[in-house]
Amino acid sequence: MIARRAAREIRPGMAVNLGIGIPELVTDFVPNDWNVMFHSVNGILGIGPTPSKGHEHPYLSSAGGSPATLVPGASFFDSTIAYGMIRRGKLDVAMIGGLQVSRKGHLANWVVPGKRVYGIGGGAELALYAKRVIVLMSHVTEAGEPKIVKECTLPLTAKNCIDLIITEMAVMEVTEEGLLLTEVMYPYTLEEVIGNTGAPLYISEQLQTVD
Amino acid sequence: MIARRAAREIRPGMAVNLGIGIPELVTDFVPNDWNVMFHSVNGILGIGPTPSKGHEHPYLSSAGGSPATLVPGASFFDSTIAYGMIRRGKLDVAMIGGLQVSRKGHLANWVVPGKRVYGIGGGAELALYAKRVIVLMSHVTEAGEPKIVKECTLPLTAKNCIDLIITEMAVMEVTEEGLLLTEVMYPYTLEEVIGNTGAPLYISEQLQTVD
Amino acid sequence: MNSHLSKIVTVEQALEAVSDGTHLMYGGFGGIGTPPSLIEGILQKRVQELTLTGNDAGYPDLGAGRLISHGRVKRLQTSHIGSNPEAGRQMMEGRLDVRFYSQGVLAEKIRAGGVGIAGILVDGDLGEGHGVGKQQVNIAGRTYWIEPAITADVGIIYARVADTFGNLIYDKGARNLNPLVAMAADITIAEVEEIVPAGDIDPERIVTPGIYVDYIVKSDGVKREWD
Amino acid sequence: MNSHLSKIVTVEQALEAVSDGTHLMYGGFGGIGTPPSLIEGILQKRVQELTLTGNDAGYPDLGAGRLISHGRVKRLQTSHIGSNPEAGRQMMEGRLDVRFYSQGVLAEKIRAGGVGIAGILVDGDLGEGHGVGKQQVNIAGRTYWIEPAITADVGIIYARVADTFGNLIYDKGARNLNPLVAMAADITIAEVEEIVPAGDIDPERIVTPGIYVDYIVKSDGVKREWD
Repeated sequence: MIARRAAREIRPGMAVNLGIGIPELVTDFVPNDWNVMFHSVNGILGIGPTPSKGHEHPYLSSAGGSPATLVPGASFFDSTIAYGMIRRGKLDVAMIGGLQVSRKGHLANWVVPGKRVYGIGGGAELALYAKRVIVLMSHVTEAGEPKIVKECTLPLTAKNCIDLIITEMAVMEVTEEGLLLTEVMYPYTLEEVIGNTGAPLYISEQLQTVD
Repeated sequence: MIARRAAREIRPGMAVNLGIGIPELVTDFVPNDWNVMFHSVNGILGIGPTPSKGHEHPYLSSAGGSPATLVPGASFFDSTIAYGMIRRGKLDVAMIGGLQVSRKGHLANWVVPGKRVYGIGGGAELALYAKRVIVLMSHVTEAGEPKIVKECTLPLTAKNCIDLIITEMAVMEVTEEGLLLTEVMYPYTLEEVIGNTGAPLYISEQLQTVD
Repeated sequence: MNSHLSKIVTVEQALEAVSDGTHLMYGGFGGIGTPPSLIEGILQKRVQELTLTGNDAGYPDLGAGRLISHGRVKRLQTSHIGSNPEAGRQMMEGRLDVRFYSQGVLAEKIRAGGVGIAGILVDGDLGEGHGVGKQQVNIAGRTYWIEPAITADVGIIYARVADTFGNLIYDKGARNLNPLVAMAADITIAEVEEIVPAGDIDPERIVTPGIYVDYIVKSDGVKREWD
Repeated sequence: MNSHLSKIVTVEQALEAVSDGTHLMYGGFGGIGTPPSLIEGILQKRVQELTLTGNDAGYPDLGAGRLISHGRVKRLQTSHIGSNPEAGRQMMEGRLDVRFYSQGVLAEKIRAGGVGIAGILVDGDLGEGHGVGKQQVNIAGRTYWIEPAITADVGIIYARVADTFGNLIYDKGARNLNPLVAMAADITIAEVEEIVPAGDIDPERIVTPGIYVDYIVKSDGVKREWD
């Protein structure tokens, strides 16, 4: 599962931003005693676990609107500081969703094909300025088309911004030379990963099969 | 006295910045129940009367370092907000000291003649952006030279910034046409004021003699 | 005269400065922290052709989105309208002129207006299409775009507590753009849950100094049906 | 591993990143709010040729002025040095390179560095001689100067309370540039009067989020004699 694998990229004490969608699920796989500070662009650092029913506060939520709690050490701040932290490089990891990622680490995740343009939100700033940017997404579209491509055909969110791609099939690092396949996820095979990827993959000498 | 006359330019509820020197004395002539909010560029809005001996707090002072108190409704903020209030035009009146003022309302108050250049501090921002800027100063230098002049010879703090000049001798408005003399302070005479002023004065039809 | 107390007014009195064509700036993020009673009051005034500036278009029935879905808005400066399909429809039909900015850039542009600086320099990498028609500058070999400051005629904000001078403290994630809008608007109206005497809020914990607040209205907390 | 607790260190540990030539940024206004134990610690390290950025030059025996009067500073970016005659003397003798900025502009330049924007546009009327060698831009018929952001290697700040994560609240007029320096420095060291467990400060009243604070030292509050 993508979120569980993604959680392994987080270390104790890190500051982490989780985008809307699959990334939101990552919290469930991070131990509380790691003191990870989850950041939310609506002006919160220190988002805790989802509250139990009846304990939601209407103004305490993730940027996506899901009810939230706080951990000790949490703080509130305005939108300039929420993004100031990002641009100043204070976030160790940002995990974001993706529609397309190129072999150069370009990201497209803001214009859904066939839908209208609804504005880029804060995606570009997160993608450009977090120390490490990890895309969590399905390996192919609903139509079965590769989302990992030579060149993005959708409008770009940001260029050269992605460090790691995690899908249900594989884990790939973005390197100077291109995409380095480091893990194949059970039950998928190396052939299936290559066949469903639209860009050349270099195979790591330490390639792992993970379940 | 300059400070007492200057206090008459303040109205209830105004936000006022008082510079170092003569302007600091103005507080003594403003009734407490006017709810005037005195602003200080070290990050305080709502400076109150000078504390009695033994009740000073080391971190509660005016920008010039004089011990201060707070009035109800006071707040603390960082330096960007202290100056943000000024540049956004939230100060109704700034009272500042002056070395020279020209008939066009140019102000020179940062380079003391014969002394070294020590930096402009925050004087230019106050002079340029307060809604109304009033200079409080002695009418002539210690050597007896006029401080109100046709053209400033000292380096300027800001141009076209002064609205009113108050000295121990007179009150003058800066108008499109030049300096308009509106008040002569007892015991000085009209002739003495004109004789000690280095710029032409228009005499107001409502010229008052004040004691 | 006690100018402090005079800031507390009714919604109708506070909204006197809002008329056809007003540039209205609002706090809120996904509708959270947008003042509900003031939005309702503006709807009831039936003003037209507003220009709006805020983080997002809210929802069709929540936040500033209500003004859009009732057809009162001509122009919108925001970071996204994804949560308000009605805004997307009006944009496609050419009835709503939308200008998009990256979210953090928009917040800084509003703050720049609020502190009286003319603009900021933004990294040239920030997204596609952001540079259209904008001035560029070069510093130390890198290209930046100039993003002018934004101010507005009227700002409507939401806070948890105001004192009678207008000092404000906010409520969790409902802070977002509210302190920035408070500074950037020529006239700022704060809708609050509670009003206390000046001096009752610890000066150290005030987020927005009262000098930025022109009117205070008590929130009725109810989002009434309309039309 | 508990990364929160590991932020609390001795003055000596905190100052490991300060060496000859370091660009050091400091909070404080007229010496109020400049961390005394850290200044003392830097003096004791006997580092040379520092670049300093801060509001003013303090006094010869107070605040960052102590570093100047002990001859440890090569360059200074500030708004005035009037309260430190020793700084003026070194400047006139060509031993101290001083660059002056208007006070509010300097604060905004530091904040710009702190929030990761490249610079700000400043009103062309702001004082004489400010435009020397600077880029200009024209917006709507007015001329503005480009003022690049300032960051620094190490920032030293003073606060009243820190929690173990580094969240800070300040003390009256000792706030001034401290929250800005906290954001603008690559490594930020906070000297505080009191340290409490994370969670003990109300999240609404935190001024500087702990993410900006790398090291916390307990102030010994004593300005020891030196040399």
